[in-house]
Amino acid sequence: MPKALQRLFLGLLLLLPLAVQAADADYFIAAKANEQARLLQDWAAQPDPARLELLSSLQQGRIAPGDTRKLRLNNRLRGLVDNALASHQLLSTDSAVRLAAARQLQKSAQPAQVAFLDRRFAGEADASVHAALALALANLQLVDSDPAVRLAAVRLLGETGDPMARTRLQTLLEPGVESTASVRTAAETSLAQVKRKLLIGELLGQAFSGLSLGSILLLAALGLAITFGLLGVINMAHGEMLMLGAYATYVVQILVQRYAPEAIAFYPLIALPVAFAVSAGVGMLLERTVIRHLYGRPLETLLATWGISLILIQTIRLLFGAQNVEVANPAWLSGGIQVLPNLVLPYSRLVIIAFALFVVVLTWLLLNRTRLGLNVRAVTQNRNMAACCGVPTGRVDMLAFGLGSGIAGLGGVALSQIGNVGPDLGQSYIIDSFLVVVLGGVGQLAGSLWAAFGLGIANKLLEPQIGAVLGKILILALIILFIQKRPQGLFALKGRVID
Amino acid sequence: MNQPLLVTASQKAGPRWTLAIGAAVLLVLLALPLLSLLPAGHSLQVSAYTLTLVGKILCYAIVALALDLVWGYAGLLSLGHGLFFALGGYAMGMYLMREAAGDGLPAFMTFLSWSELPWYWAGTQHFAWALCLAMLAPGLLALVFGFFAFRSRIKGVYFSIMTQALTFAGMLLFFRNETGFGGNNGFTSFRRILGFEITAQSTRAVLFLLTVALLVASLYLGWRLARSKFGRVLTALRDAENRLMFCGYDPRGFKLFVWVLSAVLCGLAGALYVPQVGIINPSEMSPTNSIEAAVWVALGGRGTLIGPLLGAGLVNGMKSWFTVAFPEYWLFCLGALFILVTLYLPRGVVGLLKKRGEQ
Amino acid sequence: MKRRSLIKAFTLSASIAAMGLSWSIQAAETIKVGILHSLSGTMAISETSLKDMALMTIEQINAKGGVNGKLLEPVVVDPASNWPLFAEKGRQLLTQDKVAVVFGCWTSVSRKSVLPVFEELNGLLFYPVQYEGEEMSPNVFYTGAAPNQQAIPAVEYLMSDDGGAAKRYFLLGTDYVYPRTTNKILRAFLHSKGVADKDIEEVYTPFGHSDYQTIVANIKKFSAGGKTAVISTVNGDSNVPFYKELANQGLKATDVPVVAFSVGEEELRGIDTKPLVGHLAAWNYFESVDNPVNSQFVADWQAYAKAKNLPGADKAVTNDPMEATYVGIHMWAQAVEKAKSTDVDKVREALAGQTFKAPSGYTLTMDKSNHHLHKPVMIGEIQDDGQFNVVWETEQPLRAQPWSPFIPGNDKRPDYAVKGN
Amino acid sequence: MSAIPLAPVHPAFMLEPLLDAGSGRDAIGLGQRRSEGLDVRHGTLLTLEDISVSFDGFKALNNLNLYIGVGELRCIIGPNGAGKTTLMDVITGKTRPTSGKALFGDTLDLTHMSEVQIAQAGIGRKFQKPTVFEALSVFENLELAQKADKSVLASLVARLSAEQKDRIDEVLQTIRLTASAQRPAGLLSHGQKQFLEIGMLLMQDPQLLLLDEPVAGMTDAETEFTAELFKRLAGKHSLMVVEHDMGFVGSIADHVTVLHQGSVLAEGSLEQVQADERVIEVYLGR
Repeated sequence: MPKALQRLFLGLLLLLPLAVQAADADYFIAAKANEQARLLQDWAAQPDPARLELLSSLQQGRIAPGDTRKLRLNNRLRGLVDNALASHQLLSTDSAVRLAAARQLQKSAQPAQVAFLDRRFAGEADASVHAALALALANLQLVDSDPAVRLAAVRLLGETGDPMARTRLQTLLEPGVESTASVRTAAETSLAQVKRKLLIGELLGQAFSGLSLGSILLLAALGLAITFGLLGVINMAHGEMLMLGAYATYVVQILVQRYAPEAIAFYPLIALPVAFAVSAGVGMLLERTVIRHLYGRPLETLLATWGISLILIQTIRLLFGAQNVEVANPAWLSGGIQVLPNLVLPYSRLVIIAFALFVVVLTWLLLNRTRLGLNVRAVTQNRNMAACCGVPTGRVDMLAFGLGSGIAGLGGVALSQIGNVGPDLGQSYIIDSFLVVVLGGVGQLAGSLWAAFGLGIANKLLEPQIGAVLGKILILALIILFIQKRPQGLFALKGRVID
Repeated sequence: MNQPLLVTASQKAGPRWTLAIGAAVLLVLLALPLLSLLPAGHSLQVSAYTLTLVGKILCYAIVALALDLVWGYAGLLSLGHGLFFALGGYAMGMYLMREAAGDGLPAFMTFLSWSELPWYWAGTQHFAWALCLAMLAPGLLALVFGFFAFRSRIKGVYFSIMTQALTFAGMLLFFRNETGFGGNNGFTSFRRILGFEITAQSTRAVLFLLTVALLVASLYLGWRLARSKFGRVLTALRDAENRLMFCGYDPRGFKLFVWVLSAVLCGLAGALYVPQVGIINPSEMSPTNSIEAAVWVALGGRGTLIGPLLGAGLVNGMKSWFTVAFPEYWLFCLGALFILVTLYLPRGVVGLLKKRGEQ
Repeated sequence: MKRRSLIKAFTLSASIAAMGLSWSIQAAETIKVGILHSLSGTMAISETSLKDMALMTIEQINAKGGVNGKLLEPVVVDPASNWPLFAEKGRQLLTQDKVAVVFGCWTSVSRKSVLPVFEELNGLLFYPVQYEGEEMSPNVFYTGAAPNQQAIPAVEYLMSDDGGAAKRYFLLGTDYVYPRTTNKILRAFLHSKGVADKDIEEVYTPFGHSDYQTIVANIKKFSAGGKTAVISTVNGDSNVPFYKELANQGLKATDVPVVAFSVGEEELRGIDTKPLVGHLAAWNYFESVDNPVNSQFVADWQAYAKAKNLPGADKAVTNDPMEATYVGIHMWAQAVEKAKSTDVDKVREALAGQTFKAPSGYTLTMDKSNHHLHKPVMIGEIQDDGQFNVVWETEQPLRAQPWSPFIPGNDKRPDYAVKGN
Repeated sequence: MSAIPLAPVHPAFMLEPLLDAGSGRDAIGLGQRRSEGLDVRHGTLLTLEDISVSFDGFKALNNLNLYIGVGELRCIIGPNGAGKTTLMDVITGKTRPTSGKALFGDTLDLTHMSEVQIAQAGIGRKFQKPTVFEALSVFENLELAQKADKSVLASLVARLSAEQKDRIDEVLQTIRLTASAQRPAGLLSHGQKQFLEIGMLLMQDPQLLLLDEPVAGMTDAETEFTAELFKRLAGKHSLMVVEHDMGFVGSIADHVTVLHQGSVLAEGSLEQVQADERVIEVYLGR
């Protein structure tokens, strides 16, 4: 049918929506679940623009904006609503909307919709939407009576890297399903194509999750690389510094919600300086009150800091309760980008990877390009000498420890975005952190960097093969063996022996 | 100046005193089980609760002593002694499970629907073998780990962290149900040991006496070591390993010996611990427990033989009391204790006593 | 500086001493009641609220004049998530404090640790958490769900059209006994419903596992093979990272619904639930259940939380184990009234067939023989407000099958409580 | 002071000798090797040829050649960083030479022996900074150093025989520490520690003594006495003394080697060396 006529037709339809819709709505509410399901399927098969508003508000879980009647949906109905809405949106004049709708239909389209889709496909002007619709149709056409159509459909599916396509083709290839030889062979080749595409997606996925885990380990360990690596304090309370950072994030989130709801999207950014300040503050306090008395007695710092961690944990427990607290991802940190049909990169993880690298660079600059850094290195290499040169060792120690703790706090902010925030948060990271630092070579920032990513990727490569539990055990064993070979870690410093 | 030898310690605090106190304590410990046999309601009757509690603490005391041998004398802080302890416990636990299960499989295996026992359970129905296992398993593990560690001269913090990783790995391994040790639940609900009701008062008394015996034996052993040239070599090793090597001693042998010895002691302690407490499971291997053990030693006083015993007693006594009196706050006390001890009692309670003795 | 920290220490100990006193001031004629929940360590996250719930219930009973004219005196101890300590504390409650009954334990291992003690000393324990079954001790009353009162109905729902008519099942759990046994039972059940092994995937993660990237990726892969549902027995802490990963990788409940057996209102407090709407949980009680008893129950709890200003009191929630604790204590009190004594054997007898009008909206019955409650099963959908919306429930309470018929050999088990199994 | 050793992470750890990578080759040495029958037919006790050591590119020793005869007393001098201590490290097996050959006697290849084996073979070393076992008494220090079976098992059952005790007393006499025999070594003065360490060397009774700045921090009297002592030792032992104190060197040395930038600059009697242009330039002429 020519475009002009079609538009006119649409216009006419749009004139009488309200009545229709109200009726539909009431009918829908009244109906039983099964009836509702049938309704939605019918609507999906014969879309009517008048229902657009109803369906979109159903998707929101409402009957209509402002309508307070209770609406009980379950997953099945939600799925059907999405599907019906999509086929309605195909009527939209906005090509972007149509594209999205077509994509949805690729997943959910039912045989009953074939006729409708065919019509839209024929009438579709926009190239990308056209392609998307072709695919949506192809999924359904696999069972078409006409071998030619099936053949085309199979060929088309071969183009996609869609996991669904794979199963569809596999079912097609099952004995007794597809009789026509040509279609079978085509299906086999398509299946091979699809599998290859999927494999790529999987490998990339593994690599990414390895990187992501690495970045998390790095953030967790970085603070320790300073307090332990440079100051030689076996800081068992390091994990609690992470925990404080996470709780700081939580508090900031609450406050922003209460006093500046419009800025809620950016609360993590606000949390960063706060978390740093809190952890650094606590760190410096501890350094002044306890740790400074223990320099040169590393194993004693272990015990003292362990005590500190116990106290911090219990304090948090009494203040915020033993339960986890809710830290929500802001919109820009939730969801992810669909790189391939079977590969989604969550924004939160992407951001965390970037953030981790940023913090590393920052730390490196601080240690190697600033006066403080110079002093820190001086003090850690030869305390007395530094003191003689007029370096205020006490203050430097305090600042260095503060810096380490503060960085841990930053790590806490990141962790709060992917994990749970509870009093025991720190405990679960402490051992990994130590391993990263030791493996990287104590006092070696670069070492920690490599160690963290190395561990992360190794972990993720092992997990699919032998499972998470054995994987972790194996990693630990490997580390122990590695340390045997290179007791100083990846980055060793050689030098003349002094006695 | 830390004098490692019990002898010198007692020299300063007055040998008569220490001996007298020691004897008194020993007498009490021997009396407890006997009193526990008195009819219930008797004014002097010692309740099973007290007996098991003290028995548990004694087992911990042995661990503390074992840890002190490697830390206090050889300067190797192990954060993995919980592993050896648990291994010993599991060995004994295997026997007790077999005893409880009779001819059938242990309960947890039946509802994982396993048809026969894994190979490493072989022979565990014999008490003797279980006992050997309780020493062999930790001993061998320590031997292998120690051999590599000392060969590449891992020491100080590195050693501590490696041992921590080791026990952590062990914990994860035993959490797995496929590993065949009851997973997270571990072993519980034991019935009989060598045919005796495990809950019978008399059995408890005997187990208790055995624990006391092991404690005394390991004390004597430690004392002999400390007196021997071996003990002096260890101290030398701790303070100047280089010098010792240039004197022609091979530190590795010495370290390895004391390391394995300590592990075996832990294993035995574990084996005695399980029947008294009635459960063994992977959480015994959690790094936390091992660190706590280090705290017992630090609190009591490193490099002395009585110190660790005092430490273990004090901390666990406190724990048992605090957790009832004011549950929410006992972690604070424990934490504060760690800090205060390291800050003000670098030589532990014994150090304090010694000071008294000197004045 | 030394002085300062000493002062700190002193003030601390002073306040502690004050705490200590509060226990000793008690009514003369009282019945001691033990409360055995971890207040520190890893399990504190779940167990502290049960302790508070128990205290509240006891307070209410005392307000009504106590039991048999005597006030109840709670004795709270902290086994600190340390399993041997559970046994020690249990023994202490029974022998030192001479309590008439103990309410406590969360994990199966803690229950198994105290069990021998209770059987030896013929004590009485009320266990309020859903568990894997395979146990029935005369000294324990199980007020939580057995597998057939939670897991199996949940799967039946998933199979139904409303549940999405799932064809493939991804059994995800933390690696310990509860998930293993439950999944074992479920697998057998699925087989009986004609689901083939290739359509069942069973995956376990270590305790405190926090990186679910690989697993979620696998779920997606698996779900491409047909309508899939995930049955999660992931334990407490690991749920947040799991759900966050689900949301971020764009796996919606409409595509792959997740039904969880250990996620309740309390756990949801720690999660931003907006992305989780539609995911399911199976319990015997939800805070959102709409009936007078429950609204009273919830109101009381919120009032109590405020009054005692418990942490997070402003959004205090109730959940299934809390309800089970509440029911358990009341049933025990009723039984004591009936038996006119706190003697364990008399109370045990009196408890058989005891009924109580529970917040779940049903009148729950303690089974005559098997020491388990008859419980209704409800499937709730997560709402964006952190509550559940009940989408399905059984017509009437189900009798528990602690010895699941789906585990070989159980048919020979007796259906009444006997020591030592 | 703290009872536990400074753990490697402490500042010094970077140079912590015991974390030396390449030194884990040999198996646990529970057994013993004695220095009896050391083959010195050609009269040279120590042979170093073309020894080079480099740390990440920096050459600490550079094709160094050095021969020490039986019973000789050799002084090594040289400006700081000339490689004196590294030389000692190489001889005692603490540092592995990058290239070159190091023989003890005519047969024992030092480059393939561990510190312990070398020490047992009969090379004793005194460190620049006196290191003694501070927690042990002076007497116990000497006892540990004493030449005896040093295996684990032996030391478990070891008892001091009468003559061993006498030997210890004798040495206590020589190093003038009889009075403080029972004091913890940690409480000794710097000079006393120096002597104690020398005393420990004597107890070890090695064929070759390496002494790194033995008289640093000694009074003139003590220095004089030390000189006497060394002269007495020379003959039945060979000594290699690294020293800055020219006076001391003059008082003992018959033969002096000058190191510069990791290789031998000059060798000969002190007079010859002091006359040598290059030496004056690099060293004395400052």
